[in-house]
Amino acid sequence: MTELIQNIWLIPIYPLIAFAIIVLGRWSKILPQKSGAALVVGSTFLGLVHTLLFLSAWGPHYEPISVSAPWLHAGSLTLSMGYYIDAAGMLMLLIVTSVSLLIQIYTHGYMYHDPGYSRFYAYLALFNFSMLSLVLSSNLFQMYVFWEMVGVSSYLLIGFWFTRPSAAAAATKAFLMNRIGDFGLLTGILVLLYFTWNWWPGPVLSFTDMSGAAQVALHAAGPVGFTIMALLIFMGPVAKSAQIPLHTWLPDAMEGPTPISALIHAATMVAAGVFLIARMYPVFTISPVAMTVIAWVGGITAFVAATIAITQVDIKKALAYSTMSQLGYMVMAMGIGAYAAGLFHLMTHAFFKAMLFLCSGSVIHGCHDEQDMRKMGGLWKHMPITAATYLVGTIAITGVLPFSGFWSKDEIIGASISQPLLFAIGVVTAGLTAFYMFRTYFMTFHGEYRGHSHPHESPKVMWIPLVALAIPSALIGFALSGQLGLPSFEHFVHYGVSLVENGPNFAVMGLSMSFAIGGYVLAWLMYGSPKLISPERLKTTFSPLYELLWNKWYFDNAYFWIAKNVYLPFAALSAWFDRTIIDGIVGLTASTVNASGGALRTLQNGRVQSYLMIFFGAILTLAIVLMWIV
Amino acid sequence: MENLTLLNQISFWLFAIMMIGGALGVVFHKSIVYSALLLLVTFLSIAGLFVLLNAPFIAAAQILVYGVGLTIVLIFGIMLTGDKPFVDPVGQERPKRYWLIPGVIAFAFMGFLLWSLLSPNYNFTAVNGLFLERVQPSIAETLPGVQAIIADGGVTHIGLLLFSKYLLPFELASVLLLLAMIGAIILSKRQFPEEEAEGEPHVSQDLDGGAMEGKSCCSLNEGNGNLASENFDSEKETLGVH
Amino acid sequence: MFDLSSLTVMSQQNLFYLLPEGILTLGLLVVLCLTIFNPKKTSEENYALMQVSLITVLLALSALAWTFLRVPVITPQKAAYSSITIDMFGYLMRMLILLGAGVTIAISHRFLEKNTRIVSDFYVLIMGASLGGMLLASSNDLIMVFVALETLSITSYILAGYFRRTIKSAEASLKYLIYGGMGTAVFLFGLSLVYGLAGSTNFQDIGIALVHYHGVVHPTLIVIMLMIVAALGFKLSAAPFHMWAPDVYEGAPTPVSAFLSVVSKTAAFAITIRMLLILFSGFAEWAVIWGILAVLSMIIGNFVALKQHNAKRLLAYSTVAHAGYMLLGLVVGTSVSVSSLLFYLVTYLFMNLGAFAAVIAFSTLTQTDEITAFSGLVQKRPWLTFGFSICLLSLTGIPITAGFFAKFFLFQSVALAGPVYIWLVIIALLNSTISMAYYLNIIRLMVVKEPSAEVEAISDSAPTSSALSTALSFCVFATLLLGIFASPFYQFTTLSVQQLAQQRPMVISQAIFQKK
Amino acid sequence: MFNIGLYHYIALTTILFSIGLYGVLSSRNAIRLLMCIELMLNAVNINLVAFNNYVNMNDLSGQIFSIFILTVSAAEASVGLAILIALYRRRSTADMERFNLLKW
Repeated sequence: MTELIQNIWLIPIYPLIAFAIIVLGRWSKILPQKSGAALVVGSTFLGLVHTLLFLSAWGPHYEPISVSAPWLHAGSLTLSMGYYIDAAGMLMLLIVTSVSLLIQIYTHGYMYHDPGYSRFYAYLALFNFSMLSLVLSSNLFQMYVFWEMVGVSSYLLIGFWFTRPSAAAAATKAFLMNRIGDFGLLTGILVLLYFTWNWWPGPVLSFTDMSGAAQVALHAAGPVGFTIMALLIFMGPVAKSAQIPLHTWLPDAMEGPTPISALIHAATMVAAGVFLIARMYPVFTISPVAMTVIAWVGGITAFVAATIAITQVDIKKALAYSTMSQLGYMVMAMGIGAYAAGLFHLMTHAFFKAMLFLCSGSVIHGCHDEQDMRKMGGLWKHMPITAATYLVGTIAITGVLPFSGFWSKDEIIGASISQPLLFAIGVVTAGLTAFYMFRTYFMTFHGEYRGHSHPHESPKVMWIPLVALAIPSALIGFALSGQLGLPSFEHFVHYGVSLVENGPNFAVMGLSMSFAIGGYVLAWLMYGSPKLISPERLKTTFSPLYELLWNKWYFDNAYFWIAKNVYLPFAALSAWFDRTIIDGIVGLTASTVNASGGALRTLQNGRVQSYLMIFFGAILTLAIVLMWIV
Repeated sequence: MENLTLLNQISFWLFAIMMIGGALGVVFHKSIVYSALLLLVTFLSIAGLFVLLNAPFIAAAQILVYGVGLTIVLIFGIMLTGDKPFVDPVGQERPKRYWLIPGVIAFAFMGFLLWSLLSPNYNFTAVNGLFLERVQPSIAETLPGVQAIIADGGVTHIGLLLFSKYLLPFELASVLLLLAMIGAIILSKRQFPEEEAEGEPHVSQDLDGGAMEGKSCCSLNEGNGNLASENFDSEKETLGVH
Repeated sequence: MFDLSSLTVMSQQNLFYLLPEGILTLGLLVVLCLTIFNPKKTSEENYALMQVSLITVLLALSALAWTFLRVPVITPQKAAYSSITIDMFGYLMRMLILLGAGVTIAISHRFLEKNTRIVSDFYVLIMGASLGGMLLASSNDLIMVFVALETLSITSYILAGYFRRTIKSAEASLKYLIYGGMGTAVFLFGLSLVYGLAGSTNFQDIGIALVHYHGVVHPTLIVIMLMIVAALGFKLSAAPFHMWAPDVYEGAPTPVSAFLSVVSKTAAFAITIRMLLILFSGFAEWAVIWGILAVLSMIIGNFVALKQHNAKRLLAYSTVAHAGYMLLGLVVGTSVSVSSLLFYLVTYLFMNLGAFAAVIAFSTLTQTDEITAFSGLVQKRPWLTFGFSICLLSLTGIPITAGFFAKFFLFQSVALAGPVYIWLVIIALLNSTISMAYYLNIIRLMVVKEPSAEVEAISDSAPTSSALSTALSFCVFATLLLGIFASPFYQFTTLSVQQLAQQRPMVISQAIFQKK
Repeated sequence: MFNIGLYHYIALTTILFSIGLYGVLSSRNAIRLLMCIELMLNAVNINLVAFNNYVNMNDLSGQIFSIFILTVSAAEASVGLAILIALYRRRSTADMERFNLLKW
């Protein structure tokens, strides 16, 4: 058993080996065309088994394990590499291996006819390697390295479908947005290093010594400097977890194949931001300003993303904004000190959001690459399994009683009760969540089919993962809520003494659930109920066709009235703000850089004598500068 | 002795004026051939200054290398590229900035150098140099360099140094000259035997034939500039890409 | 007092250490003779001459390793009447120059054959330029500096104009010569003033003589500094003395651009560091000048590179930007930062040569080097795309490639030197974020776009030069390896800098190294 | 004024250097430009010999430096002319204004 514990570093190595085999095998044309799935799924399965065996051998107190070996010596700086695993890491490990196992199985069906099948699996393996390495990293520097590698592999996966020009643009946008975050993160790391330069008793930047380092840095930098440093570090998660204002890449990233959306942009990579906050919690917790900023960034993201999701007609975009909103919840939980609740929601969200995305993939696949919900509808008849699992996911995310979202999300809302404004945001957002999720559900699966192709249920290889994911989506929240006599989630995952009251608070939960039910009812009225008026009656009473149409329009008018006066202005405002201001600022920066590049370029006019004039002009200018200074 | 000093001073000013005048002529004379001849004047005046500076060997080398070798090479170059286009076209003035900005820069640079090098508070003798003017002639004559100059104009001394202390730069300079020679041959030879098969690549105006006479090239720059720009456009199409 | 009898016989002048240079000279002459006495110049002969040149460079490299292992340099040694210094810094730089020359020879063969009939003289010139660069990197005397610098420069002018039949190449060459000639003139004026101040051409004598000026604001010294900075900045292609670089890189044959961007720059950095740390170690004004140059280079290099559509020109601006990053190490001037700078140079050699090798491979296939032509290359040449992408990612500074570690070491060493320098690091980080836009754009085009017409035209049977692909693989491999196993190289650079510090005049007592 | 010393020579070389500089920056003819570079190098030569004479007569290293400059600048000038001739073959002009194909 000790071998299992000592060799946990093998978990990321399995996918790396799979990656190498696929690349070399396909290159030398030894490997058959469709063998990628077996290799990658096998490697992930090995990883999952290893993780579970490790878990069983780890107990009983689940002490964090940290192993480091020196890696790079640069002057007086020694960087080390190793692994660090604690409950949060274990959680991520379980999520990544299990969710990606199912998604990789699903991918076999989804991508079967794609010419880039093997390439896709190779990228998936590379991503898995990077992600698992990130999770197991023993120090901040190592984590940063894999953080970037995750970015690169996600870049490759988003831009996978090069036939769509928008995919390439989305990939570049995602990468650049993430780089802005990484710029902050790296600067933050350098600043942290600067303040704790000679302090580290163990390996530099290791997570085990982070709390001590935070104290030292606070002492050396003073509260203001320390807060700036913490916020710089927070820039990394802001970009990676698609928080405002660096979030615009996530909806665009939906251009990638749907399994990627499920794996990277719902379950794993975007959660890495939350995971980094968890890992750097010792730094954040001793800076109240930073904590407040984190909480508010999360809260605002949750609310704004939810309002935008209302207006979306592309099923994947709606889910993307939903993901943003849920990530906002997690970040908010981190900010208000509900460490365990945030990670709990991370886990439940990983399951149900991955499943929702896979369902949407199944729908898109079944409707022949149609993503517009206005051209769907009534799919319940054609793809019952997908519809049923989607319903499970929808209920789970909206937080209806026994389903998992109820326990995790409402725990966050409950924990935020000490900050009324955030609490209000949380509750309202819960209502919005229910509304937009059921809206997508009704638009997609209820009513009449509005498209032109012949929808069909997906093959077995695709729906089995859906069912497999539906089970934890439904039950895992309840199972770990502490209500069943089982040990609760907080029992395993906690950060020191909990800063806020954790655990279910039924009064709060009732409130938020009533909001959720309100949202559900509204959605039903708007999208579910036209189904009450059956198409047959429309046909038989053809003379009052206009009237019936009028009636139909009546519902729509009602919807429009409510929507116009209640939701849409705000949603539209959010969307406008999103597209104009945020993208505008980003775009303006880019165009400024571009324009100055163009202006500087005109200096290069091709006359060597002009160059020489600049040469001597520069000497003279430097002379003046030097005389001035000296 | 007094007369000798006076003679030195007169020669210095004579050479200095000749040098500056020649240099100005090189820059400002309309004809490039006159420029080359004035360059020769400058070189010879500099050789004179070298003699005044106790460097007869350098003076001789200056006359041989610059005064004879380089000037002839330059005149060859002038002949190979034709004479006429190098008289700036009459009536077609360049924009003012083409001489104004260089003038400003050159003047500013000169001012900067003069100010910083001749500032009275500092001088080159402050550290450890031996400023001969302040050294007694009797002491000066004990210096090895002075003795070498007195003995044979420094030839032996320079030779010994070149083959001992500066042996490596000397050898490297020989490699440099070899490489420069190879390069000059490669660059300026019209056609190598192995290139005969492919022939000259087509360029809009292949002027190799007319280059020596300096005829056909004149049309490009004489008269108005429009013709030149038209030719320029046609050349653009045949640019090699690599 | 100079005494002629004190000059000992040649055998005592440590000429043993110059074995690599000797081999290089000999090989150069052999290739030249073979070229002259073998007028047929068939393709096979050209290939054989390329092999001879490559073997010469490899022999020189092994001679370098052998001399290094045979007589370990514990303290810096003087050789050839102290014209040159033998120390670990010199060994490192000479190794880099030889590696760069070898890779250049390997990547140029097919490209030359496609574009010109005169192939073998190219190798002679490359070897000559490397010879100059190697002696420049270890020179210890102003005259040696000058002659070695000119050997490097004049051969570079010739190389830039090597395709004399194409207008662009000839024009690039002329521009380079004029700009370089001015650079030389300015440099020499500065050196003559140094000679005037110190009365000697030897580095140690000059260092001791200049000690008297420490802390003095001397206008002559400012002139000297500016002139030397301008000339070296020209060689380093640091803004605002970089203006020649884009034109020359675009016009010159691509292997020459690769050579200039790597070997010439390495040699220039070598002499810059050497002069700075030995001659001018006591003058704080340098930091200001280098700081201005570094910031300008980063900004100009990156901003203008965004607007380029020619791959060679883009790489030219990218070298300007990288010169800016590297100069940060000189701004701080601590031993850690200088050794980080050296490590950056090592990395830069491989990644930049790899990128140029990929461009050469591409333009040999398609006869173009416009960036848009790279679209969809992955479908025709996946391995070329992979190698190019790795080099570009490394130039960007994405982890696990060597470029990231080089940047990280350099930036952290600068940031740790003091709060003032953190601003420089932030500028540098912002710039490397900007640089991502144009580097990734190429990767995006190659990987995710439809193939361009040029790429479509590549036939599957188009031959790939084995020398080129080996060189490219070597560069890519080194780029990946240096990232993961950086430590030994870093220790070597640290030792190099320590030995440099031993050579400075003792009076200063290592003040600059205690700045941290 | 009549006592010729080091500073006379420095002033002289500075002026010569600047004249060369002006010529390089302004001349339209490439050959004239090469001549002006030679002027600048000659200024350096005078500098070195003057420094050798006035500052350090322990040996003649300044003079040797100027010999090297002499040699190398001759090589540089010949290479420059060769390049110019190669360019002239293609462009049939030596006008610096026309050598601006490579830009931006």
